[in-house]
Amino acid sequence: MSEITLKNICKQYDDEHYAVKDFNLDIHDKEFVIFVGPSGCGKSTTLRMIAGLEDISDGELWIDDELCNYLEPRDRGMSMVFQNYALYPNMTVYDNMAYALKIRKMPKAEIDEKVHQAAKTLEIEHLLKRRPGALSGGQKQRVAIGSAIVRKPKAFLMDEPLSNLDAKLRAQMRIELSKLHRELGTTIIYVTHDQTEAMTLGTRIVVMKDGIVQQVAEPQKLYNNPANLFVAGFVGSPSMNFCDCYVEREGDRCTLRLGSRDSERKIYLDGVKAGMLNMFHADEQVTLGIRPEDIYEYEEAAAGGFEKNTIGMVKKVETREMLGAEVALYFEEQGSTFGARLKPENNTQVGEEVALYFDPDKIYVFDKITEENIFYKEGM
Amino acid sequence: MSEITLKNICKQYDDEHYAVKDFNLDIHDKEFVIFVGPSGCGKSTTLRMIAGLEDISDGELWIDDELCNYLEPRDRGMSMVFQNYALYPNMTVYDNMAYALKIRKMPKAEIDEKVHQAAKTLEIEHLLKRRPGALSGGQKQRVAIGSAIVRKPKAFLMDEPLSNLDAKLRAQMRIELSKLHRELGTTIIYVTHDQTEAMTLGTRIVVMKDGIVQQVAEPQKLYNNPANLFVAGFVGSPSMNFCDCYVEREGDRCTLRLGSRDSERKIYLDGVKAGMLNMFHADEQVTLGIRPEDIYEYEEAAAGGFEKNTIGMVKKVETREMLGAEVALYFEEQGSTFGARLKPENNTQVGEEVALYFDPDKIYVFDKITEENIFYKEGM
Amino acid sequence: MKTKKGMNVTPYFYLIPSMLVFAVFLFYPFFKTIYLSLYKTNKLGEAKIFVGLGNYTELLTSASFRNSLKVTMIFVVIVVIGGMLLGLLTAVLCNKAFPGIRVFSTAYALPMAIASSSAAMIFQIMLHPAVGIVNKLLGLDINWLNDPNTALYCVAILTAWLNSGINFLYFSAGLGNIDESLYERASVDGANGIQKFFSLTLPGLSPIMFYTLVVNIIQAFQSFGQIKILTEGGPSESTNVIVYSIYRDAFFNYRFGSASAQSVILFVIIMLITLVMFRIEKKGVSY
Amino acid sequence: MSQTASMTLKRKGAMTQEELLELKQKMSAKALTKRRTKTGLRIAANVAVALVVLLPLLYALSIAFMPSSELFTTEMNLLPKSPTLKNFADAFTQVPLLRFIVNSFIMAGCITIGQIISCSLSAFAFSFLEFKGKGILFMIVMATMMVPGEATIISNYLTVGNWGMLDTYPVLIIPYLTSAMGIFLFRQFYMTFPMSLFESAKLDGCSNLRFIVSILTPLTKSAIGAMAVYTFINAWNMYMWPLLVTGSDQKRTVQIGISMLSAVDSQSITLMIAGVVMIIIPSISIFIFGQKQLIRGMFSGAVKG
Amino acid sequence: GGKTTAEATSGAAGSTSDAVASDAAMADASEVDGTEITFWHSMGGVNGAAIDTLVKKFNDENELGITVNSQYQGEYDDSLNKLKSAQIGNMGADLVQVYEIGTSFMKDSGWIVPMQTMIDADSYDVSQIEPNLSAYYTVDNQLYSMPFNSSTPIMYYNKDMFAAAGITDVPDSLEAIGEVGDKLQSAGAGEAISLGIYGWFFEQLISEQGLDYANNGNGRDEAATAVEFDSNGAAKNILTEWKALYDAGYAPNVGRGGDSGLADFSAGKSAITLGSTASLKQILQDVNGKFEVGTAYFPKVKSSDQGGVSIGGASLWALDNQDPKKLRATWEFVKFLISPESQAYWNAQTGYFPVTVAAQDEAVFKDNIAQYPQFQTAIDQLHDSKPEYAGALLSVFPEARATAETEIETMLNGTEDVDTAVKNMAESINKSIEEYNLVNE
Ligand SMILES: Nc1ncnc2c1ncn2[C@@H]1O[C@H](COP(=O)(O)OP(=O)(O)OP(=O)(O)O)[C@@H](O)[C@H]1O
Ligand SMILES: Nc1ncnc2c1ncn2[C@@H]1O[C@H](COP(=O)(O)OP(=O)(O)OP(=O)(O)O)[C@@H](O)[C@H]1O
Ligand SMILES: [Mg+2]
Ligand SMILES: [Mg+2]
Repeated sequence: MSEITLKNICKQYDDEHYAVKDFNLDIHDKEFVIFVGPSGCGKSTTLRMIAGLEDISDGELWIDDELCNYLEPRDRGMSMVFQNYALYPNMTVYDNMAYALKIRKMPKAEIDEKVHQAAKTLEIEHLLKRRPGALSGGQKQRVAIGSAIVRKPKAFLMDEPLSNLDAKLRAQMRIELSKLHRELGTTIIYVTHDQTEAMTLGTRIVVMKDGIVQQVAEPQKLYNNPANLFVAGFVGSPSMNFCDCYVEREGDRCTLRLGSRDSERKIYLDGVKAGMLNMFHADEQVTLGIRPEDIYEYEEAAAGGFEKNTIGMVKKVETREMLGAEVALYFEEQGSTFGARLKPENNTQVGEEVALYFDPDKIYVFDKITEENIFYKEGM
Repeated sequence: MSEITLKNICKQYDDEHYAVKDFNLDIHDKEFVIFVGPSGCGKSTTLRMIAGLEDISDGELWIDDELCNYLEPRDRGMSMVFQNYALYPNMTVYDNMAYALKIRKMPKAEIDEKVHQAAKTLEIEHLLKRRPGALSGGQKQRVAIGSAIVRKPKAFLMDEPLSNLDAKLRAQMRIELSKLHRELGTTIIYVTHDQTEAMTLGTRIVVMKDGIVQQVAEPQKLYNNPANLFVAGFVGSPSMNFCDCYVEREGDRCTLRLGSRDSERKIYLDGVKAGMLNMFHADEQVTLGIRPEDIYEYEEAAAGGFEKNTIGMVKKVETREMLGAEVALYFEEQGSTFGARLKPENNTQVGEEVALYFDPDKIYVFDKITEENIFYKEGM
Repeated sequence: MKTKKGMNVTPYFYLIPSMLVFAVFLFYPFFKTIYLSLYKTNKLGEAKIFVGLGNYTELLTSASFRNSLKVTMIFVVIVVIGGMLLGLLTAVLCNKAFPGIRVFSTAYALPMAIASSSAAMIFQIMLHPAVGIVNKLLGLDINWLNDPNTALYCVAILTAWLNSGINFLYFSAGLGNIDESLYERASVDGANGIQKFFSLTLPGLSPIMFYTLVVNIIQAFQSFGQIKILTEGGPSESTNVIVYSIYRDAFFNYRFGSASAQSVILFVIIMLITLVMFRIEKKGVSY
Repeated sequence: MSQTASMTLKRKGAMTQEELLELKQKMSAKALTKRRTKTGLRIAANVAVALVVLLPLLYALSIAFMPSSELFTTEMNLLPKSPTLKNFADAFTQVPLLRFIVNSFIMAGCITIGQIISCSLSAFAFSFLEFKGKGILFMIVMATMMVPGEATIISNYLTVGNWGMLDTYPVLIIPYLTSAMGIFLFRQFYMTFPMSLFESAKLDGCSNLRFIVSILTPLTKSAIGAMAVYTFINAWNMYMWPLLVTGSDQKRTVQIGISMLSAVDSQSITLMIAGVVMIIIPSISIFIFGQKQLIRGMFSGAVKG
Repeated sequence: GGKTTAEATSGAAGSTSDAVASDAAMADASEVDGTEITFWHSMGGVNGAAIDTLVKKFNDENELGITVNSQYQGEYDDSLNKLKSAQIGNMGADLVQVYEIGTSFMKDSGWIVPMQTMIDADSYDVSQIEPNLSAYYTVDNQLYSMPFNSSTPIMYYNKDMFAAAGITDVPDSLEAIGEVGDKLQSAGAGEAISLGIYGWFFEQLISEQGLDYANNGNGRDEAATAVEFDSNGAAKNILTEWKALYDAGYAPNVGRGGDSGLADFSAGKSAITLGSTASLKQILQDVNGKFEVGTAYFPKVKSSDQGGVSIGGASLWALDNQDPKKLRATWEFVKFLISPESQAYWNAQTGYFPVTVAAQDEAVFKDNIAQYPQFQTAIDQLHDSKPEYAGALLSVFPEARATAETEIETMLNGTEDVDTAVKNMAESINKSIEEYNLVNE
């Protein structure tokens, strides 16, 4: 069992600025935790503090009930996979994988066995005698992972391990990583900025921004129930569309007017959601969010039965991208680009107009000032 | 008007091996031609031959009815945007953009006007005094394009211009490139290995493999009507699934048996397609192709009305990727991984079984030996 | 400048300035040297009597020249090893940032700014048995430069010191090129400082080490000024390296033919060693 | 840390908040001491090594300020007891040292500029252009590094003598207008230069020379800086060639100036060392001035031969 | 300075005129206006400053319109090498200073005009010149070059130390030094004598025995073809005695070269050292009153030896540039340099002997002697020597000297015994002579 607990962890490189601030997280055994967030938000820093490569400015790091703030990296029992692989260029693949074990003075035979076993798992047995210079990117990646898994560490730390691979290899490695986690059953902490990786690999995702944790949740929950505008915009690709609108009350119904106060483009909300909007007084401005895949053309909206409750936004298509399995249309709304993903059968060309309907069930509303998700369900 | 014609262009770096072989292509004025193909297939080489950076070993290159094989690069009137931007780091953005004009001894005032105009188009007017080192990736990209467009060249040659950008910026630049092409109306020849770029940007796509052109077609046609197995597998992401199957005839119907000859998993084909399979004698093996998005669960298959004509392949899910707007399931078939993209509502977990139905209208059949698409419609 | 055949002559224009200088001031005199090495020469260095390979056979059979070869080899080995070790030590000391690093790195690189003759004058005083600071500091009474057992080492150490400056620069650059994340990985893997040095730092330096080695060897073979001032090849020819021997024969002993032959031999030796090293590098240093 | 207090950890019930705080403080104090000792040790080691490395120079500096009688003693004389500037003054009056310094600057400066031009041209051809015999020509260039200088100097003297150029600035400079080292260094550096910039320039209609002047040179400043410092110092330190080809004080260089301080039969060592110290100063200044270039530029690309 | 030609010629002297095969003609003094000549020298430091003063004085004061362009050309070796290279291409100087062991080389070079030619043409009075100095440069009764900076070696000793050891008789030979060695060393000397390994000392020690270095009358009757110091036992005597001093610890190896013993002496470590007369001033400056410096004659090998010292230093050679005007100008300049006035100044500045006897009457000279009474020893020693000990002429002298030094070093280090050392020395030098003669007839 290995439990990692971060308590109010802070990191300051200089006196004013926090790279990471008040980071709290309990990582359970066998978890696959993913850190995401924009560049410079402190993901790597946090990971490196756990590994012991960076000093912890404040807070406590507990590993298995032991306070580890000041432990040397080598005594923490972590294994790290670096973004650039960090393979020792002068050693063969075998020696690279065996290095950590050799240092720990493990018997030769045992090393040999472990290395070969790991190599087999990763299908790199035939490469053992090569040097890293003679490997392709994907092979290097696997060697880096191999060097980590021979060790049976308390946890794997991986910092954007797939970022250097091309799309195809990445997809393949993603699948293998997933398998690996199931087979080894070791805790993994994983940093990435790739949406797909975050959504598909982790058991929990930690979304960070400017050194502060925004939300910690399981992937699908994060997608469906983002805590705030930042998380909503960050998770999901292509990302959510946002626009301003005004709240208007009509009985127990609630109307959102897009754009100006007297706009005719309205969305009607009923029930619980409408209730939640009670906190706003009439004509208050909020931010509306809708994902590209939740925008439909009339027929589908009619099929879904919500064509009445939503606006038929008639828009001129600015760009059209045929993606094979679907078609993406982009149009302008309140000065920014709105995207919609429609069935490939849609044939609207650039310059033509199209009427679009938002699925009111899939709409998000954010407070204009706190940027919080009004519909956020705690603990979901 | 600028028409570029490549006639039997060949390139040999050494005596045995062709980097490009018998390349034939007519590029019309204002076209946006895209070269795709796996790494090392000769895309860059072809582009560089057009630019004059590489000697042409054999064949003829005509630009506007002029034989250009031996023309110096600077006399061909091409403009090239390089993968790594190739901005002169020692010059400001302004000077970078003005450089080619200065060399051509254009009057100062005229240069100034052109640069400012191009900068305006690309919205980089506020950057003109900076040096490339102080720009973000997307800004650099725009400067690189700016340096190219000031010149009003006969054609733009772009070699993977977006490959260094992150996904978000890439999507944004893609849209801008598309706009730009419409506005300038200059011929563009574009190399990429990105599916989305290829599908969305070009008026025609040239698919290459090992120096040989496989197919030249408009994007959607390429997607729907690939000439052979290679093109089918290469175009589309995630890529098409392939498996072996046996042809069986039952009257004017044609059955494809998946896997072994006595497999129970069959697909029934009618009409034209069945007729086309007449060329095979019974029990002959062919390769079947199906895109991940054309695989469905029972309900949808039933809704589409083809649940009878196709197999319910009951499969254990090996990997599951929740992508937000859809869910990808991967399973094993004949030793390779099959992928299916289903509605996000699907809740099958790894290890559970699921019954899958192929849409028989979307099935492709390839000759086992020539790898040609049996259903290929010439000239479509 | 491109012709139909794609043949291009412009590249040669860029080589003209260098090649011209080389031709006049290196190739021509060196061919003359080869020519002279086949002759006995008069006091003015003019070829007088053709002896074929006579000068060479005479040299190769002469005990004095064999001694020169031996001395040169020892000298080169000490200079190269000493200079590289000192350079490595100083580079490693200045590898991590700490207060005052600029001052120290300047200090370590300074020896390269000093002419060998100036350095030799300073060492002459320092090593003087009676008034020199070295004996005084160490409380010894050793006649460093006049004892055949120590003279060669003194001259070699001086040369190593002179070379250490540029070696420091080479190695600093090399250390800077080693990926920091390798060290991080090693510390996560559990390596201590010494293990890191031997399994990361040294191998990581190997490419630049190779380059440095080649340059150092070539330079060590050609060091001359300090020997002329400090020992004049003595005592008992114990510091009579080939270059000094060439100098003496050419400028002192009226034997230009022999000096030329020695030059050619020296050239061949350096060439061979360099070629061998490149061969080894191809096999060994794969970084 | 106040926030920590409000949080309880079920698993660590055995420890009170105070104990926890104390433990943390103790551990951070320990870590701090450890780090300080490490830095301290590093500086101490550096001071020790730097002293050894600099000893000859410092001692020379000290001697230069000694009256000669203080040098000739069997007692410890690390520092001058009665420092004097007489040695420096004498050195300046006996020999037109200033003139020599100017000459050396002219010579070393021209050589440096010349080498930068010729070497960058050659290296440009070797790394950017394709032509027949490139490999062989490069090998030949490399081989020139191995020719012993003594083997060529007399012949070169006769050559320039026949040109009637003795005792002029050009004759000091011309034979050193190029160097294999420089070509090698630049080539290594250019090999890491993005080829696409060259190609881009070509498409822009730029000629090769223009490319070198307006793009390559500004972008390889650090290599040029490194090369310049290295060449300058080497030229500054030349002795044999300037001695042979110059005669008058008007063209003599500093290294000869130093030897002029040495008199047969009545050598004043303190005087000579004072001279040595004075002529080291310019080269050291150049060196310190260009050191940053050196460390950065030299061989940042020269890893593979 | 500016003596008129008339004055100079008036002191006509009897001299031979048959020998020299030079066709060099000298222009008349009245024709040389505007002539410029180049003078190469090897005088650095204080000596160089003295030369510059003299040259400047000549340029300022001579009434013939001659300009002398004096150029320092590096040490003696460097300068001679440069001359060699220069002469191949005919780019040399008009007057050049060459060290004594280059005499033979210069004489045979074919580039020079013997001084005798000009002396004869100008009827110069050679008796003015110190005979013991001119003897060295005179072959076949012809004065080939003009002695300029000449010195002899003398013995320097630490008077305080001698007093402390209670020695009153200053030893006159290596043998005698050995006898007082113990006394000196127990009186506080680190070593009795700091004896540098210097070929010149070796040659002097042969000459002190009254024996020849080389055959054919020390190379003066005819070009030497072999050394003689091996067969006449001179070398063996020296080496035996030297080795004895070394073994007893009286004369440790202090290094090669003429000044290698001086530092120990100046530092007060050794009681005795050998050195050139020209080193006197520097020694006094280095000692700076720490103790009293005494001077004595250069030691013999055994006290019983009957010989004398020969001179060292350098002389001035006129080069044959086929230009009568330049030759005349050169000669005028030489005459100026050896004039009593110049020589007295030269002596006072540098410690080299005045070449001209009359210089000793000059006030400058007298003042100098008063200030440095030790110098009298050198004058006396020179006068006590006979011209027949003028020393050897040998074409390969530079090499021979180095060979001697190397062999002495090797012998002292104990790798070779005395006989082998002598044998090796002789063989090696003979071989060089033979080879030289072979390619240089
Ligand atoms: N060594 C350092 N010194 C000072 N500031 C640093 C240092 N390392 C990182 N930072 C700062 O700390 C913040 C967090 O950096 P960190 O590397 O953790 O970001 P990240 O989330 O990993 O970003 P990316 O996705 O770009 O890797 C950034 O603002 C960065 O500028
Ligand atoms: N200078 C060269 N010398 C020899 N072979 C070359 C050279 N440049 C390219 N090739 C070969 O020519 C073939 C085509 O190369 P090219 O660069 O055109 O590929 P590409 O399609 O652009 O690939 P990528 O997508 O990786 O850029 C490759 O097999 C490559 O190895
Ligand atoms: Mg990071
Ligand atoms: Mg390419």
